[in-house]
Amino acid sequence: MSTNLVLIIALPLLGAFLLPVLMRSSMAIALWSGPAILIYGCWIIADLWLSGFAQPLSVAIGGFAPPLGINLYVDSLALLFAFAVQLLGLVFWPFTLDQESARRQSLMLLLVAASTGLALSGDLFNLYVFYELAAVATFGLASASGSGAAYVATLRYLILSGIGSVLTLFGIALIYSQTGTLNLAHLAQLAPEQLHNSLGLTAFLAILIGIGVKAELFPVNTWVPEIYATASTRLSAFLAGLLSKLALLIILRLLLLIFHQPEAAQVILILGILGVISGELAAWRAREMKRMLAFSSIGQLGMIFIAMALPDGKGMLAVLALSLHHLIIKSGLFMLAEDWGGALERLRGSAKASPLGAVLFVLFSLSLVGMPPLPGFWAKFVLITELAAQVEPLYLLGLAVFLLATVVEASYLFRVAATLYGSPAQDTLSEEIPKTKGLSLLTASLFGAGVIAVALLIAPVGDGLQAIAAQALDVDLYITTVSPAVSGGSQ
Amino acid sequence: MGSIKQIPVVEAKRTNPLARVFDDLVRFCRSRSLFILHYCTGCGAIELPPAMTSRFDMERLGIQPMVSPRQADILLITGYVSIKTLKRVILTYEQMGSPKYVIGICSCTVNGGMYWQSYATAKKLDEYMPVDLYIAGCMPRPEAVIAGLQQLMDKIHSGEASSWEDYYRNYDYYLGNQQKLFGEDWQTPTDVISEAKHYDLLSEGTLGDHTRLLEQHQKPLEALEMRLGHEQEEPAK
Amino acid sequence: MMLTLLDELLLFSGATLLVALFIGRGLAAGWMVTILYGGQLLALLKMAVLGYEGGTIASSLTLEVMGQALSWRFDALSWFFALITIGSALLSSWFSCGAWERSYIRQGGNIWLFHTAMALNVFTMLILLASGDLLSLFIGWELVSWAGFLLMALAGGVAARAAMRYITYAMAGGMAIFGGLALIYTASGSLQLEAVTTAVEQMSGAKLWLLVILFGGGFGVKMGLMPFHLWQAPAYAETPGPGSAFLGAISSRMGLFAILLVLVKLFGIVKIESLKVPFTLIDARDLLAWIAVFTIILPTFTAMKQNDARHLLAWHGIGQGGYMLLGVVVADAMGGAGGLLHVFNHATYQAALFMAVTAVIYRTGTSDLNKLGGLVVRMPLSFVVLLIGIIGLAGLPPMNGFVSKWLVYRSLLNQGMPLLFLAAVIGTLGTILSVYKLIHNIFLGQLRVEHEHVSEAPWSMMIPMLILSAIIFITGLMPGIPLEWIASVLQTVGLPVPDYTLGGVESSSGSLDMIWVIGVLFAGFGVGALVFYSAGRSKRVHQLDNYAGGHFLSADVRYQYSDNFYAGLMHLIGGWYRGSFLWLERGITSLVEFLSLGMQGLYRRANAEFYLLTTALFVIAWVVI
Amino acid sequence: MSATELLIELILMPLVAFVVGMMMVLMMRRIAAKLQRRIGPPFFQPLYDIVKLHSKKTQVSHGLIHDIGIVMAMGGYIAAETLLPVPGMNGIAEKGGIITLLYLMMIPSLGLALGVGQCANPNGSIGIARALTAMLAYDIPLVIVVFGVAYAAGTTNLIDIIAVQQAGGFETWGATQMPLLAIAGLIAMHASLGKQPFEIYIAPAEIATGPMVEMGGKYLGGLFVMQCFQLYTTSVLYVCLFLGGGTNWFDFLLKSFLVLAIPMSIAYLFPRYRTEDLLRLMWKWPVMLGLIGVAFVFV
Repeated sequence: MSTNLVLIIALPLLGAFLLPVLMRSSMAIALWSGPAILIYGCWIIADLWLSGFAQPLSVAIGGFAPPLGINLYVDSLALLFAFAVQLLGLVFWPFTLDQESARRQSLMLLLVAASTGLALSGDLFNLYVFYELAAVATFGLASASGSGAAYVATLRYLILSGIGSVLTLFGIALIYSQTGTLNLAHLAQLAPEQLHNSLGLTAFLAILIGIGVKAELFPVNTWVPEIYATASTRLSAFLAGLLSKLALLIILRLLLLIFHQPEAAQVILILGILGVISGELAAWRAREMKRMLAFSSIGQLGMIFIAMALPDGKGMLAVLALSLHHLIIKSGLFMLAEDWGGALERLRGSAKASPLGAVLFVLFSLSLVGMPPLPGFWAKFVLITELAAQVEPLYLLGLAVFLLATVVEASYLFRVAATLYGSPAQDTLSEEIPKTKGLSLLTASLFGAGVIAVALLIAPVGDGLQAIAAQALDVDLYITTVSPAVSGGSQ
Repeated sequence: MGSIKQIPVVEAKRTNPLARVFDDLVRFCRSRSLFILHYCTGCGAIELPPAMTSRFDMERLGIQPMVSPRQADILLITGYVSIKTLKRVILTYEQMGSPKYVIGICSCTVNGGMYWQSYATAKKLDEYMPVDLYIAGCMPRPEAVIAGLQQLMDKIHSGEASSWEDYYRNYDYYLGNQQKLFGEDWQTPTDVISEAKHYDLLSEGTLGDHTRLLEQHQKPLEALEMRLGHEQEEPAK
Repeated sequence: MMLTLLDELLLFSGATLLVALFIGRGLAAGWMVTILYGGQLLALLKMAVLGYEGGTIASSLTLEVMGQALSWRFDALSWFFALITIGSALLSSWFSCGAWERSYIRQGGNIWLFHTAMALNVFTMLILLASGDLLSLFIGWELVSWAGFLLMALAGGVAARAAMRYITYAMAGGMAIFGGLALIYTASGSLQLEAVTTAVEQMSGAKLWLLVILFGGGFGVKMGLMPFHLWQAPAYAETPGPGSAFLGAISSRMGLFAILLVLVKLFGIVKIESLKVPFTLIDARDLLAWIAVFTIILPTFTAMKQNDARHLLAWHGIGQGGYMLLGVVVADAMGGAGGLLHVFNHATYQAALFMAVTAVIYRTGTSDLNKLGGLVVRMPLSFVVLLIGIIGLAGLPPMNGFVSKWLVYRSLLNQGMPLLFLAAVIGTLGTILSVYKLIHNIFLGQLRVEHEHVSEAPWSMMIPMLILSAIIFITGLMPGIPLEWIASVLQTVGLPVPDYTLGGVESSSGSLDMIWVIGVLFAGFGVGALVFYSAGRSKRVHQLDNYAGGHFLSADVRYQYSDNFYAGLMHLIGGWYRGSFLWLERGITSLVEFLSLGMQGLYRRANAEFYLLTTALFVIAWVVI
Repeated sequence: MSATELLIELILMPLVAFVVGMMMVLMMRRIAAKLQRRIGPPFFQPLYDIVKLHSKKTQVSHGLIHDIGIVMAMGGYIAAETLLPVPGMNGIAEKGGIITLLYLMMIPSLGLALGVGQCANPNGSIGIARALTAMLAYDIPLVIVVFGVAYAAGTTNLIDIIAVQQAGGFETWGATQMPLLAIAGLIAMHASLGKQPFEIYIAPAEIATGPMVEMGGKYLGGLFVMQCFQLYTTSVLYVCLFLGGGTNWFDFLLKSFLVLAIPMSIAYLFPRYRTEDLLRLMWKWPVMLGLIGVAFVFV
């Protein structure tokens, strides 16, 4: 089983490097190998899940036991995200095949591999490596659309995340210099003595900001609108939907295992609040679908950060719920945006041309603004109950901002909805009205079906999430799982 | 040429003594409560303020001024009537509620007076509407006006002041004179003929060539009766 | 499992929605939906015991999500509101069947969407009314908001803009409630009503204040209370005819229902009265009362300036809401009864009025008060309906509006609140003025040439209107009928109950017996008629045979007074209309515009890495220091 | 009391009101005449006018609503009289109370408004618009006064209000207890009579007697009857609120006529206020007095 788990990282990696070679020999193999790999990955995880997966397990790579060796840590949370990676990789797979789409495909596989790694890796340095891999893949994909604007955006992104990586590395270095280990479990043990000080905090903040670049953390998220607006929607969906969540996952793990200090939480809270304000407000005036979605996802991520900032893991459930919800909704919305890109005014009256698309848009928007009984409502409900429970005024401020942001969100989302259902302007001819069609519409409706399913099965889903959250919160479990030898304190 | 003399005064054909008493009471009240609409043309109007105010005080006779023809009993023409004015006078007269009385003050209403040569003045008022009473003079003093009014009151009480019926009975004659003055297409908003039918005052003099001429061009002015039809040609867009 | 009566009702309502959804395209659909509403009414009447004895009927559907228990049940309060909801839905949908439907389709309207939206509204409202805890209340609340949005927006164009405005307000309100919910949850650890009541018992003043503001504001938005009233008039007025009748009758009363449930039942007027406004003599209750009073006066006088019949009525709808809140917050026996009775009465006459105006639009194609006139000779029945409606709206005897307003006045008198009393009466006077303008400009005065051939509205529209008029008069004659339901509602929400009779209210300090009052009134009319008709027979004349100072009238020149109807009044108070709230709204909007511009500018900067470094340095500095 | 007695009262009260009302009209015209150094109309002049108008041959009607309006105008007041207690007769006063009475007194004007509306004469419409505005003006002080009196008496039942005042003779009269309210009430009552200087909605020379412009014959007669009732109701209401009602018919009628004489003797000395000036006047002084009076009631 452990080998299988390694496979879900290794296979896409392998595929990524072999694909260009393969396609020289045979198109067909090249065409199908990628999806095959991903399906296999999904199957492995599903199989693992279904075969009574209760206790988290740690997989040592290369036979060295942690903390010396590197390991994968697999708990239900990690598994969930790994599965999401494989699945979305499949869903957003660039299905055509020619010279440059082959490059896209291999980059996609690379991205999947790296993301899975991010989800599973139990080791700070590995995390960093996978993170870099993912970044590289992303650059490639982002610039793949080939337009000038895309290159400019990518360049910005490149510089930004480059500096981000440097910061991250700096933070990791600090930690290493302090503790001499990079294994998370080990760090979790050492943290209380060695890292709960200003130096540790510096390290964490450096990492936070570095990784925050991918997690769309304010203010290092300035690349987001440009990239999402210019890159292919499928990539944007993947980035907004998944990669940001994985970065979140890392930060979350660090916060839970190592740096559960009030200051850290406070910084995250402040940045989160700023993220919400800036994102939602900016989206309010967005005149273009993709840009609007980009801004709103900044806002959503900000909300998740607020949730994350809740002291000693109270917000875990909220983070989980919000992330998954945003993952589904945003991917769906981006799928719609694939055909509805460009100025919003162009969309006037396109509900007639593509009723299903319009209905899906309304559905996603309703869930996004948290209309009961759609899942978005429950996610937000969990968050605000937790926020209101805090005495710290900053949290109540967070609550207020969150509520106001929701109002703004509703107003701009439904302005678009009204545009969709409005009567088309006289000057635009009917054929000019863009229609949602083909694969993207199918994908979007898949997500829509998912939303409705969750809404119907909300009770079991909620319980499941609670279980996952509980497991992820359990630090001792993590430690004991990774290094059974070491019990509790330091060596 | 219908002057007041030739019209037989119609007696209320009632035998019930109580009804007689009642009719008498009604006539009395009519005579003791007269609302004047003074159509102040010409110079005679100047004599009315003293007649109304503290010097002579019409109100002690139950006479008071009114503003709209619907409320009034007496139409007081206080001077010369130009043709333009006459149209309004006739309109006003027809809008008044019968029993109604017309009093012409000053010699201008009798025979044009000093406007005898004027091409634009109607000389004889009683060619166009039945006049109950002329108060001649240029101008008659308030005493004369009061005296005239008292005379009218007596006529009303005795029931002779019924010249308003003459307008319906000989409408053709009056209309003829009016048409001579105002032209063929002359028409007032009031449908006198149907009113004559309403008061069963329709007589041989009511209809004639002139009324026929009128009916040729008369725009239909029958009242808008309430309608409960539920079928409309087609609802509004 | 065993279905309770409530389940039956909800299932019936859901079925109605499905029918509208799936076979709502045919012309017969309207009738089918109407019949189903009738079925809902029957299902509701099977629960009549609630209205007469009180008690609760629970739904067998309960839910447990993330540790939150959700339950639904009906009590006297819900039953009373549900009765109004389904009743108005039934009559509005009946009104919409047949002739109106056809003309609506001919004008390119989407009748399927209309029926669906109506059914959805009713369904969601029932869910809201059935809410058994605060969470289900909030869920129902949001559902109702969005359903309302659908009904308001479906006409497109102006209506859609109005609906957008509405949804922004509604979201703001919803979020306020959401926040309040969270606060309560932290205080009580649960959203079950009992737990909340106990939690509110030992709650500090400041926190309670916050809650009252959040909930009051949130629910107030739907009621159109000051200063959240701007959205309502255009939104209701632009909805297609029967829809506006339905919305005007009940939709915004959901706010009152929620206020009754949360502020009155859970918090308790006494608790609210204990909240003092700092540095003043008034407390939270007075504050609510004054908000209610301003909600009465300002919209009423705004209505007076409207030149479109539907807008005029919609503005009055806002104003009348004030009386209900006023009665409820005065909260003595008569006040509570008056407020609740006014909910019922308002529903009846507002629906009737909107229907009558819609009938006029159906025949003449306009509701512009300056383009109508003299229609009484062509649409006499509609005139009668409108007349009965406006007498009710103005709160004059013999219609039902008088009784509820009388009760409110009496409560203010008993409580010794002269200024509130005065303000309430000013509202009524203003209403009288503007409703006379309404009926005069539509039905009285000179009939236009182009309306010579107009005829009375078809029976399919006429019958519901007549039924409503009958209800208005009968409940005015015998207010005891609704008062019996209201008595049990008052018990449910814990307010004192007046001792009512069939004809009105008994009280040591002056009672009311409408049966006598109306009796002598009509006897008086009888005598008057005797005096009048004993005199000579009338002669009908044409409208052009009319006094014009000796001028000859003709049909091509309008001889009618309709524009700037209360010129003299406007000379004085015209300058007092400042549109301050509009200004406020615009101010907020442009503020958001401005901020969002700034934020976009932030993201449009090219030197992103600069931010990154500065943040990094800043936080590190923050740590080290 | 037995049903027959009640029935007799219900018939008698409007009848008395009508007769007394006609005398009041006469008094009004006599006062006017005296002020203008005239003799004035004979004693039965009001009767003459009414009989004459009802016996006119032509009864010009503009439609059914025109007729019904007049019926409502008369009937509303006839009904109102039965809620207005007079010495020895209470009618159904305890079943309505003062608020109901005030609202019943709006029915005639509403009926008149409808009737005038169908006359399709803008003069009439303008008159009604002005009349309603005037109502908005004088009802505000009026309700303040009514509130004060009712609150002081602790009831809206006119019978009790009168009983409270008669309890201690002159000292317990409303006028002595609440002089400010009494003054405010007097001004409001004057305005509600629609006599100079508050008769902008009649304005004969300007809008041809406004509401009455198309009224002739029995229509005008109905309005004359209504005027008798109006004068009676207004003055008797004032007597009930402030002058302790009537212990016997003599002082009852004396009070009512005296009360009415005050505004009448003021009226004919003044020209007319424009609408906005009427509003300004009514909303300033009587309201101020009334509020102060109510404040006194509270302390």
